[in-house]
Amino acid sequence: MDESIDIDRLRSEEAELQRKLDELRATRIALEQKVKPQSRDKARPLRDLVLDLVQDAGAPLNSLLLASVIRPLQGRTIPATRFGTLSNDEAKSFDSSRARPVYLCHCLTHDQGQAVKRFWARSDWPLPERVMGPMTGRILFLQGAAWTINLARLVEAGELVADNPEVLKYVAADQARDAGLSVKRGEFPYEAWLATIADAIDRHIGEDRALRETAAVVLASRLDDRERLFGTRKGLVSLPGSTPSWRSAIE
Amino acid sequence: MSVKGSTALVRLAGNPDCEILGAMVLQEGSEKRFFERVVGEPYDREFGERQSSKRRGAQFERNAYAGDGRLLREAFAPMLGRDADALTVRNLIDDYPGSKDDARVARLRITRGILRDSVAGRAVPDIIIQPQLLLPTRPGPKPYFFIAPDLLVWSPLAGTYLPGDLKSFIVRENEVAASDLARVRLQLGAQLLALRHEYDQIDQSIVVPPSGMLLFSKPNGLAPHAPRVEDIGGAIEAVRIGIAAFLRHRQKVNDLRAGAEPYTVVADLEPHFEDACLSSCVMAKWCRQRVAEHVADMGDVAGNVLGDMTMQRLLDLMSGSAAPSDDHEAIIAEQLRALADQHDEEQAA
Amino acid sequence: MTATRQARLDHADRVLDEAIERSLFGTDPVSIAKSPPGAGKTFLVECAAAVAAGAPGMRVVIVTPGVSQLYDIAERLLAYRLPRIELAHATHRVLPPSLVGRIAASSGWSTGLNVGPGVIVTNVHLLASYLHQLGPGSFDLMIVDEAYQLAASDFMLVAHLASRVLMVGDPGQLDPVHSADTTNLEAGAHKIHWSAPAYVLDRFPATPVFGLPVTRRLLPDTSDLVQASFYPDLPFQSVVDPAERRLEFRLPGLVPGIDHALDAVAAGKSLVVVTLPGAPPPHQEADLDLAGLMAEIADRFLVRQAQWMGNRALTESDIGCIDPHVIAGGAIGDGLRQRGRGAIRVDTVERWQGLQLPISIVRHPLSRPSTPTGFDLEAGRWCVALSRHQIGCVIVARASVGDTIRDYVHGCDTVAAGARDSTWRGFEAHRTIWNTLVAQDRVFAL
Amino acid sequence: MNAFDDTLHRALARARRRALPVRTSSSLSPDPDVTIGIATIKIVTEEQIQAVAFGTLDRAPTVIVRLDPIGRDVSDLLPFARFLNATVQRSIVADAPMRVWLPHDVTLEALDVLGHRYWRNQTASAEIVRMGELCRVIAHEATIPGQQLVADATAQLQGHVVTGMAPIEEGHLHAILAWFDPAVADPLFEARERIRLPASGILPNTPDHPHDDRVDRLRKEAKSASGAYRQRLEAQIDAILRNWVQHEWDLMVAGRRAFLDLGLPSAGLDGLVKDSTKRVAYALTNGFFPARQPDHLAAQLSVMEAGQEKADHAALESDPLLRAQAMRAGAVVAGTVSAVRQPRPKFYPCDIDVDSSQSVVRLRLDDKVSIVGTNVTGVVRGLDTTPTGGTRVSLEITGGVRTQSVLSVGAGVELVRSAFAFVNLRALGVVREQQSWIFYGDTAPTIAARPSTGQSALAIATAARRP
Repeated sequence: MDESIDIDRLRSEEAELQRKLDELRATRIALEQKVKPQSRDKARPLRDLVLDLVQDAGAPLNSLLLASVIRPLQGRTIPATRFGTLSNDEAKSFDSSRARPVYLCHCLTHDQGQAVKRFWARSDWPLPERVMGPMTGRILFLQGAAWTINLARLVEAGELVADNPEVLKYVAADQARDAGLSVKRGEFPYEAWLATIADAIDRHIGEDRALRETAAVVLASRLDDRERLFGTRKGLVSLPGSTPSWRSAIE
Repeated sequence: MSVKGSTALVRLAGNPDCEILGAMVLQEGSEKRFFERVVGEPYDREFGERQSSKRRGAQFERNAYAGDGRLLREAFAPMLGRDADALTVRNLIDDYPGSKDDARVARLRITRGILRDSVAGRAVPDIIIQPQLLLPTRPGPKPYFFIAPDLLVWSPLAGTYLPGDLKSFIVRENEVAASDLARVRLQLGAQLLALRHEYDQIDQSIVVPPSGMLLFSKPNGLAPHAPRVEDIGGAIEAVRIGIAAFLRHRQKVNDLRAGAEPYTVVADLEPHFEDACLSSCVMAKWCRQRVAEHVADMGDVAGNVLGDMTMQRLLDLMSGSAAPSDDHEAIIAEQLRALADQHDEEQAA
Repeated sequence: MTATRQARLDHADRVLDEAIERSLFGTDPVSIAKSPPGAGKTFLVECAAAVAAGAPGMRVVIVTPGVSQLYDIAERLLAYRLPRIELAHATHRVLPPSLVGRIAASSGWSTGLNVGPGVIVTNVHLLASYLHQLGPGSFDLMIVDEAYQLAASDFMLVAHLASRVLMVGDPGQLDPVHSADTTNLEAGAHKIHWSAPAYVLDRFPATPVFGLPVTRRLLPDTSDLVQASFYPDLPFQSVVDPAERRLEFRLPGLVPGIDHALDAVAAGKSLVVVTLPGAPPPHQEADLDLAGLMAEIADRFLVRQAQWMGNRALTESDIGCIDPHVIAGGAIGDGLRQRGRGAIRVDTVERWQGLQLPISIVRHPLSRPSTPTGFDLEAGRWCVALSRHQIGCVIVARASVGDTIRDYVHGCDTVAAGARDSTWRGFEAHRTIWNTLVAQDRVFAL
Repeated sequence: MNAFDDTLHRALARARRRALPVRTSSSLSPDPDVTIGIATIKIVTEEQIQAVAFGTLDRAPTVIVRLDPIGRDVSDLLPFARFLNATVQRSIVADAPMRVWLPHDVTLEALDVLGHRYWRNQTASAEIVRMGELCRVIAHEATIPGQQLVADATAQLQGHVVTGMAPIEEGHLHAILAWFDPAVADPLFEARERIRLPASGILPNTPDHPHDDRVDRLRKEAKSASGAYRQRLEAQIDAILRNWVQHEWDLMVAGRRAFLDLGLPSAGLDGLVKDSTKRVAYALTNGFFPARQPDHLAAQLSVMEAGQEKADHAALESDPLLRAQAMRAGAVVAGTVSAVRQPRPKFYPCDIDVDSSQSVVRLRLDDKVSIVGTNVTGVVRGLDTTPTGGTRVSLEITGGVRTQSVLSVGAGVELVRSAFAFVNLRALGVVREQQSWIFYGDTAPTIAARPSTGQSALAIATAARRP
């Protein structure tokens, strides 16, 4: 008796899920036909996409920001680990015989020239654009935030098509909040946000740029072509306990 | 959840006499798995951090680090006597993401570089996010523990960096449960010890004061409270004692196991059951069975005041079926009987 | 007197002069004088009062945390010619016989008081009850005696009454006691549960502080140990001439252990330990054997006819027993009475605070069953217990104290988040002192 | 109670297989007319209430289950807000005390956090804001020793009985209750079985009851689901939370019952009830203001200290067992009246001597004391040792001079120091007016220098000394 009820319930549940699935599929296909460009972008390799976005931003971008923008903009979810492999692939392809016109590369620390793996840039940019001084982290964050907010602004103005404009608005608002701007629910004063961020950038950009340019000169002379893109190779770290004679400094 | 890194040191510092704990630290895999392999039955209690805690912890960190560590800069600025906008931040996860050992080693290298720069008087970040440290023990299995404070904050007063940790649990004013306080202070203790080790490699004359900083969450949203500067001299020493104990336990476990896995020799190890184990260790129930017949089963205090007496002996003293063997027992017997009579009268009345 | 001691004394005098000069005539409204045990804290208060009430013609109020200190100060000030010396205490109190008829005493505050230059001695709570009769500028100078025993929350009530405040106190002794949970105050901007000087320095670190650099009570060996253990920020040295603090016994020692310890005191070791084997019995609220031992030690000083050389024979009033716990103290009292020494005072550390005497017999706070608590480890309590004696202090403990200290692992949960860990500081002091005494062969095991 | 006594009680409790009272009087006044209960289930670490059961204790509670406790919309809490506001209104109108029963302090914390989140929340409705304020009032009052508003079932039991378990296990209400239930043959075993599941206002998450993970997963699914399917998911969340918040409620009710069944008299608490009621009534009418200014902080500190002193005093006055313990420490002095000096019977002046066999006495000269169980008060004027090693306390009688029963030679009396602690609001008012820079200023002022005597202070003092 009870079983039969359960079976009926499960049947109806199954049926409904099927119906919802069909609905969903239909909506998706409709959407895809509406926004062709993105569907093409969906097929594009992540590498090319990042190259374009970085170019569009005009400044190095952080993996986390890229992932959170690509999702609403292109309707693609990029797993965090994907950027790791992207970095390795790019270095490999640089090492291979077939040279590419432009490479995806990293920012470099101003003193050591080490790769800052989460920040992506283009090999065809002048080196100072990719050097990270003490304040560069702040500048790049603000520039990335401004870029994101501007994307949302363009989408709202109908000058750009996004896979999910609503989510993009909130990604932009998050950036504004992270920058310490006052953010009210459901309000998106893009212009005001951009103005405040521009001021914040102006406060530090001068000094930062100067430092990056001098550092770049030194790095350029010190690093080979590969290192200039993917950073100096790491020195070895000796871990303790390797030899019985080894004694801890805290003893 | 496995007993690794600073968790291991915190646990050892909390109960240095427990050899079982020593074996758990040496054993690969989770604490729960350790229980199951020792006891031979599935662990039937709650285990591990809850989803909601993990989520909140991650969100709290994300917020704190976002915007070039804006909330952190704002939280520390008053303490450092600087303008939040002027503070510089370096997030080592940006340099080298990931939680695998190679990533840790890479961040350790960067951290060491920054420490050297600071000693050499070169410009260094005021706040280092996700630095990596390492605390050595001795050659042998587990010759070191990876220690990863959430932060290192430059202290102009001390002239060194000091460790800082983010705690996503909510603090209304300053109410923090004693057990949580002890745990987080021991964590800071382990972090400071590791930091001292690193400084020591650079210049043995550098003195890192015994303090660390805690950033708790306010009740509304995920904003951090003003940092609490913790006085952790006692915690540092407790961690030292924990490490020394670990080395003793490691020696014993190694002598016993002859190459086998640590969990296999647990039966030959001495547990040191305490009330606190009940809320912190998967093995508590198992270890407790060893004191089950003794007064210590009524808690640490009972164990202290009555000594290593069995429950049966205690009951016999009360009933008079056993004669006291010394003053101590005589007084116990006398007072227990008086107490029993008094309560039986009340019952009757 | 050696040249070095004279130099120290001269330096101490200069510090005292400067402290009074700055606090009475300078431009800082609040000054703090930190004083180690027996540095002449009360003498500083007397001098400041005498100077202020003299030519400058100030109206001075001396405020004490409790009433007992109030009577002591009044007694001391009677030795000076002052234009006016008054005392005000609560209406239900009765003047101690020693003061009756010697000082103008007022029950509560009355309008006739504090007229013209002079000094009035009272306590905080009395002033607080009569604020409606007082106001800003009621006094030209407020001297807060034993300021480190006065909670900022109490000082707050009277802070506005004088334009100048001089706080005098001992930073190494017991902090103000609060029965309430002060966890949340610890994180606040106003740590009003702290002592008044600590509160002031927390908010205004630039407040002038004068550290009295000598102790006139403690012999050099005690002084060095106490300074290193409890006063890291207040360097001071003993100016006591050991020759003036010599003890000798008319009768030779008979009882092994105990008499060896007494002879060590006579030989100039002003801090010694006597231990009983084993650990305190966990089923007793007081370690009766240990209490008996303390009574016996006190008795031995008198039986052996201890003489303060060049001074006098010691009597029961020259010896005091200090026990952190009331109940244990009771057991010592019983032991003393059984030996016909009922007049020897036994009291808790709190009640010995501020007093001195030739010989003190102190129960070690860690000589107790089970792991030490925050109370047992409290640095201030141990500091007071070890700094009452002018000639000798005999610490009495179970041998287990050594193991307790060796095996201690700090719990890290005794103080609120963000608070200074006084428990740990206390343990460190305990460890330093015990290890030093052991290293210097000052521990006599029975 | 010292560790040794406590342990012996545990041993006996274990032998008798039931909880043993360690008090002969209650520290909690009887429930007033306006008495309610609240039980909650929170999300761990998030500290968001996801289910709340509330109501009067004589009937089944109203239960609210929150499907989206993290979300900004708190309108689902309105019924609770209205209930709380209505309850408070009832007590204000009746000008009578109120009582809130809770299963344990975790519930109190959850309410306090709720208060912190909404009492100043501009986006929330007025009713929710008021609810937040009331939560803060309740939580704040609960921090004051001797308060009579909040009754924490677990704490009440812990404060009045011991069981055969380890003290740490007595934090678990369900476990303590095993020691009260005659139907439970082996309370130790049963209690430890019960401890496997939490009794701390959270969902269990054991392998056999993985409710916390389950609800977490169901919420995720429900977010993306719709229609009947979504309803089914929500029904499952509702069922789990409803079940466990009811469990918490039942524990609270059983805990209260167990406590009341101890039948401990609650005499001598009127003063505490009066203070507590006054404080709460003021806050309910005037709103909650956290102390930030120094004078407010000082007031708060002395309110707590006075509360502690009064609570201790009330407990001593009414509990012979506690007095017996206090005598050992000299806080109470038991003795016999050995002399009465009273020129005119029933009139002042009247002095008496009380001879006690206690050698340990914590009274000091001029201490105000009262004679337990009478209206007689006095001041200590003398403390002497008796030939037998006891203590003679001489008192000047200042109140109850007509109470001849104890003011006559041979009468047995117990002396206890009076609780005179009070909050000097008048003085604090003056402090607030005067705004001394030391407490209210940000920088230390400089004052005009005074002409120095130009002489050494020591020289002046020496000169001023009498020969």
